[in-house]
Amino acid sequence: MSAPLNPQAEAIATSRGPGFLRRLCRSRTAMLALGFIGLVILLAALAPFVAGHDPMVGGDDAMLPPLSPGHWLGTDDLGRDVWAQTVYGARVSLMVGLVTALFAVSIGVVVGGLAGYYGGWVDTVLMRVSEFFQTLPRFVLALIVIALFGSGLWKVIFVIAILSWPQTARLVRASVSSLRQQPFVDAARVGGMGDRALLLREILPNVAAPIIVTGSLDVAAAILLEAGLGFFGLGDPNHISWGSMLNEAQQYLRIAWWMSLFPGLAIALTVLSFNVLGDALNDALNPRSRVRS
Amino acid sequence: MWFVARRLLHAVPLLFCVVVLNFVLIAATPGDPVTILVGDFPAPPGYVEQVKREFGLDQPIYVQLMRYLGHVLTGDLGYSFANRQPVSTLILGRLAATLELTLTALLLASLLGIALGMLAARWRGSWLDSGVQGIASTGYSIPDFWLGQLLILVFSIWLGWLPSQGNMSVRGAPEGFAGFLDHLRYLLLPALALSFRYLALIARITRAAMLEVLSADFILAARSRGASETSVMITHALRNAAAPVITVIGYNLGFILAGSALIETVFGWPGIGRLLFDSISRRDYPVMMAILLMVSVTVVLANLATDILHRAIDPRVGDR
Amino acid sequence: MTRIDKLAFGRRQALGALAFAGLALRPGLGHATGGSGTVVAAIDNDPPTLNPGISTDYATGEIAAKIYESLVWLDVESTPQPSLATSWEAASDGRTYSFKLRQGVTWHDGKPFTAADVKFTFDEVLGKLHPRMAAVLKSLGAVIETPDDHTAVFRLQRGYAPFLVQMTVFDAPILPKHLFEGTNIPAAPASQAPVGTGPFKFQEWNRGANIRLTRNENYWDKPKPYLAEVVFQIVPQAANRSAGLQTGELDVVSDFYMPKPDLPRLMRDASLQNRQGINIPAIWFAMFNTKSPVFAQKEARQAVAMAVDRPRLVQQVMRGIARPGVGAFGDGFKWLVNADVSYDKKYPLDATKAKALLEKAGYDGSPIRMVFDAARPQLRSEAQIIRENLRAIGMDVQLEPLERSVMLDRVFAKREFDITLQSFFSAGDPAIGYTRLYATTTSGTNNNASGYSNPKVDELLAEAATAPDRDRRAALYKELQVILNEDLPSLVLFDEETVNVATKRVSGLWSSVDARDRWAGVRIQGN
Amino acid sequence: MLEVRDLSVEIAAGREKLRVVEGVSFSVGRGEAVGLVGESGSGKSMSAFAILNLFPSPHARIAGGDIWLEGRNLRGLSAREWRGVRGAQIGMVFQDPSSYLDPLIPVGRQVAETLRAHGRNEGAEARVLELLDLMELPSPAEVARKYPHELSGGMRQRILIAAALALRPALLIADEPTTALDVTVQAGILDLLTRLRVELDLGILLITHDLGVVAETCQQVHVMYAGTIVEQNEVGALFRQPRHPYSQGLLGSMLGPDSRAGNLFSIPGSVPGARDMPAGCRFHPRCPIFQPGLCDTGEPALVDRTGGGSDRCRRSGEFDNAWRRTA
Repeated sequence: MSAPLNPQAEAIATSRGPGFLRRLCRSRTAMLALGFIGLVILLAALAPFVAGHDPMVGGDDAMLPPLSPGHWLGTDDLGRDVWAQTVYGARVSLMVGLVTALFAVSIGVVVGGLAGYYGGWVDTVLMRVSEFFQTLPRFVLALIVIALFGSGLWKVIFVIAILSWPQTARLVRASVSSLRQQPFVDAARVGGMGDRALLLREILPNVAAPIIVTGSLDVAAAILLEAGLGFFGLGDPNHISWGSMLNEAQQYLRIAWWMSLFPGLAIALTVLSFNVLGDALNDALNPRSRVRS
Repeated sequence: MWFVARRLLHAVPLLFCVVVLNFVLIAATPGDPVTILVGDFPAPPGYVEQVKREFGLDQPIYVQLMRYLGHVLTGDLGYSFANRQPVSTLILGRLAATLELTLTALLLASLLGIALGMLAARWRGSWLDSGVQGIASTGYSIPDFWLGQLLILVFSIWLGWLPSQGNMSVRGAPEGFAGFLDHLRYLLLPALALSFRYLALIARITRAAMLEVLSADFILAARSRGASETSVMITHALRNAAAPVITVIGYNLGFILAGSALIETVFGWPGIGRLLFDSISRRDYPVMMAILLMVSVTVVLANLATDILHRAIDPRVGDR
Repeated sequence: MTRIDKLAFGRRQALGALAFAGLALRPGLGHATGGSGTVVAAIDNDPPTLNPGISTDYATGEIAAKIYESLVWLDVESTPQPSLATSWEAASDGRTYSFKLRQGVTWHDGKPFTAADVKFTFDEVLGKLHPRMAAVLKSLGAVIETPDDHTAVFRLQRGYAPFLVQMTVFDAPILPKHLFEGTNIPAAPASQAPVGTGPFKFQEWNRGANIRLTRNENYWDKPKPYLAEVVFQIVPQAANRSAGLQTGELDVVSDFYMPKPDLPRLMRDASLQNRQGINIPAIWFAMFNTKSPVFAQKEARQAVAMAVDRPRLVQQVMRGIARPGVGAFGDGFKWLVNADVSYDKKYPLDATKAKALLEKAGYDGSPIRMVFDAARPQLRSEAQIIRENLRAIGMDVQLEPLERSVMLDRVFAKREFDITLQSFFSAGDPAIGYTRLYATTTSGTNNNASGYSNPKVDELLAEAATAPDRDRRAALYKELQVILNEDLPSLVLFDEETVNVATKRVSGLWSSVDARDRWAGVRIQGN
Repeated sequence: MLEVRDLSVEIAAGREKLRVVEGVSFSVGRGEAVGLVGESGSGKSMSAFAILNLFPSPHARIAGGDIWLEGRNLRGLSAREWRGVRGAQIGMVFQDPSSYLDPLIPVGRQVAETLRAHGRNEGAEARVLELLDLMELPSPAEVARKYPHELSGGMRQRILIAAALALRPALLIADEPTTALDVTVQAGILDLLTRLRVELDLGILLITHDLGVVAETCQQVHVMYAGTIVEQNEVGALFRQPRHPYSQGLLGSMLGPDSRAGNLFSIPGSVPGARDMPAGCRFHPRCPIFQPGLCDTGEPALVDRTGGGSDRCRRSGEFDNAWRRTA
């Protein structure tokens, strides 16, 4: 009945091996979420084959309700197929979500790793910087930057990534600085391993668990943020995105609710899936503790 | 007291950076604010220069920054040329509406969130728990502006129960309690839409914190002394779970304020959030800067207040 | 209410809301006598100012038109009618206008209205600060003489056909000299809390919520005005402005604030009335950058004309409330339309021909930048349809919605665009609003940014603006269309058509061509 | 006074039910200290928790047996009656005093909690000071106002003991009371427990993995392995001659005063989980004198041996030290 001396060490120890996958697969919601994400990715990848219509080409059949012949989710104000737009919109949302999370996690790992490993003034400076970024209201700032500098897919990704890394950085820093004191790290150092090798080979693999979890949550947050920008009419006009679909649907709420319903559902379900997956990953990687935001 | 002073001191450079960043960001953008003043037809040449002089836009950028910093320190947030009003007046005029909306949403989110989280933790694994967890995941995933649209669609358009725009009856609300009720009708939908995300977050954190506390060793110890379940809940569990919950509430205060930009726009709520959106499209620099500053300051102050509160609850904080 | 009062109110409200008691703290309603009822009209936002002499903002005009007056007003035929001027004479050369001013008119603060106010307004405000009039008055070299307190004489250095048409409250409101003289006019208190001669007095401005006007008890045209109060309610979401009309929360919504998608439904609603089609002409057009590699060739522009489905634009962008473009000046001014060279004849929809023209122009498939103001959702729809149409003939169109001031900079200052989507308001005469679309220009915003410069066109435009005789003007404009419909520096997509909607309880609306004007005679039943 | 008979504890894991304690019997008399010894996972703590019918996990429950306390069988009590027993008749002290004290509440109030929980509100404060004094804490009034993090580990453990003994229970269960403490502090706590046992005529059930602690403190000792008691004896006798190879191994791994780092011994392998319990003697996979056919069929019973004590080994008494034979 003895408690482990270091719960984190134990949690990390358990994160390896087949137990993790087994635990993940046991969660029915996680499997559902994973399934949905898979479906969205598949639809996005196969968009030209499954859309049935060119999402940018409309015609005179404007605002047909769902279940109309040839347009089972209806058409929008310009006669474009809502299903085709939703499927193509998935491409933008996924891209923004995944690329942003990748950026954010990369910056976060580097900053958090350096801060946590070296400590001292490096830590102080880097953490002050990340604290500063956390103080900034993300959505407001993204809104202003995009409004001022003009929209574009890469600008959106860049802005969201720049505003998303601090959380990962702080998490990585916490893990790294506690790991730094672990015996196995000491052992490696005594064994003559350099700082870089130590960070890359011994420490980082051990903070992989929290990184994967925040990464998944970052994807969800980025998709949501992009949708907010799109809703404000600040999405990339040359790509169809769920957020900008909602923006266009706004003025037709009364007469064509389906223009709002389907992209909104797509956002909600996709974000939900990534969040659920993140939670499940967390539970599976780290059964003893829960991530606090 | 020392703790508060130290935290305050810590916040100063943060705020300074926020001010500078805001200024640099906005100053570095393309486009000329003066053009927005010009209407549909060509402006007379002298007019543009006059406006520039009037607002100091003809000065070099660092002079503008110094001037701005000086003004901020003296509480002067500048003059909005799109609205032709001092920014502080403009913001003050909108503050009440925003505070009302955000505080209601926060209150709603906190009360419901904590209640739901506690219930879920108490009956862990029950259908109630699953329900709360469902709400928590959903609430955290639904775009709040879309939720606002759905609420309008259902409660305003289809059912016709509640108004969808503004914060009071157009033709003058009734006096007294009836006026309060009238006002409530306008407040309900936007407050709900704004609070849902935070309700979800708070419910989730409360549940997790309660579960963690309930499985803590000192709870077992209290039970071993014969303490009743109610007493265990009240003296130990609630108090210990409060810290993370308060942290989440406090740290999200500023973000609720920011989130109200979308909700205020969807519901036509005459607050700061909508003012922000209007100033973005009008490129009203001083107002944008002031609002960004205000939200950032709120975040910093909310964090500060949270830390202080945290310390009041937990004697360990600040001793390290 | 002075600004100090409002500040105090704001604070009180802020504190009140904290305690949830602020809900009961509401501004008292104006209790005016002699009129009855309140009409609530929608606007979309706080206006930048309530001084119509320095802004052409739509909301400023909407509100100021009830507070201020001008020398004349325009009836639905756009014919000038007496307002602050009881009569006027124009010299035969079109260069001298003499106005007899109405006597016994007072400002809302009780001071008498005199010719000095007129002279001050034109010399110090409109001539210097008005976005449209400053340039006009300067180019006309207008000098105003006031032989007595009730006469104002305008001497122009050259003729200007639309002079009288521009003497409305939107372009030439008469402001009180005693409140503005010697002040920094944009920042003057009277720019926030206006004092006019009109039927309604400014009462209060609740920022972000509403602006209230009350009846002017001393209005010169007794027993008007009939209403006790006019409220301008700020309703930012377009969809909710139409909802407000149906629930009865709003009484009047001007076309400018009307969401087009809702119009067909509102026009069927038995509790509502509307006025469609009578408006000051305005055109929406696509301007080509004739200095860009692609559109330097006339054929490329003509190809676009043949590819763009104008009727579909009307249907889907304007929900059918517009008329497809027919030529360089639209068809808003019926007298000048040249049917022989209309777009319908010259550019029927034909993708094959368009592709051939494009090939002839040597288009190499390079991307086309289409620039427009991001804040206007209709332009976004318009751009999407045009992109679709042009993609069908092989053009690669990239949309660039830009924040307004950036757009103005990109289009009019830097000319970094291939196509830009714009709309111009005629302000009552093609010479006021449309000349700038084709005349050679070197600088300034909202004019001919296409780079198209044709001395013949410049000459014809100048003559059309000054010729006093309408038949002569019509001939000139028809000749212009022959050239411009062929050269196509801009492609007119459609002519705006307005629909103003109000509840049936309101009567006496819309006696002027501009729906915002002439509210003295408005009545409301049942409140 | 305390008589535990045939106690079993189950943990529900999904649809499975795992027996973590199986047929454990022992007794504790007034003024007597009884040790329950074993490696972690042997079920000793679970047995202790079962006496209070209070488990750290909601999935654990008593599956069988009786718990007699001063003539009353505690099994079958209602939840309310159980609460009346806890703290009042049985006090409990835990392993890591820092985690078993509420960090947000001054320690004095936590001691008083025992009194308040049983309705003794009057004079609670004075009683708390008295208790703290009894625990040999300096300036009790000051200590009572402090928060747990302001006290040392030893002081915290004294607070826990004070809280457990506030109502003068007849029995104190101490679950690894010194494991988390420094060696020097350990001795103080053990001395205190011994003193309290004598002064208050207190029965103590001491759960530990450390035979040294038992040797110092207890009269009787029960060695537990994989949920069962494998050997029971008086402390002196057991230390002199352990019969079960497991006891012998435990004793061998004890860090005696003469041991050097070089001859540190530990039993290879680990305690089997309840899920994969070996057939026959539960210890046989780790046993140095495992005899196929004898040890891996049928579970051996706890057999009383001549000369006192009992054990569960079929080859009991064959070797003085089964481990030395192989080593």
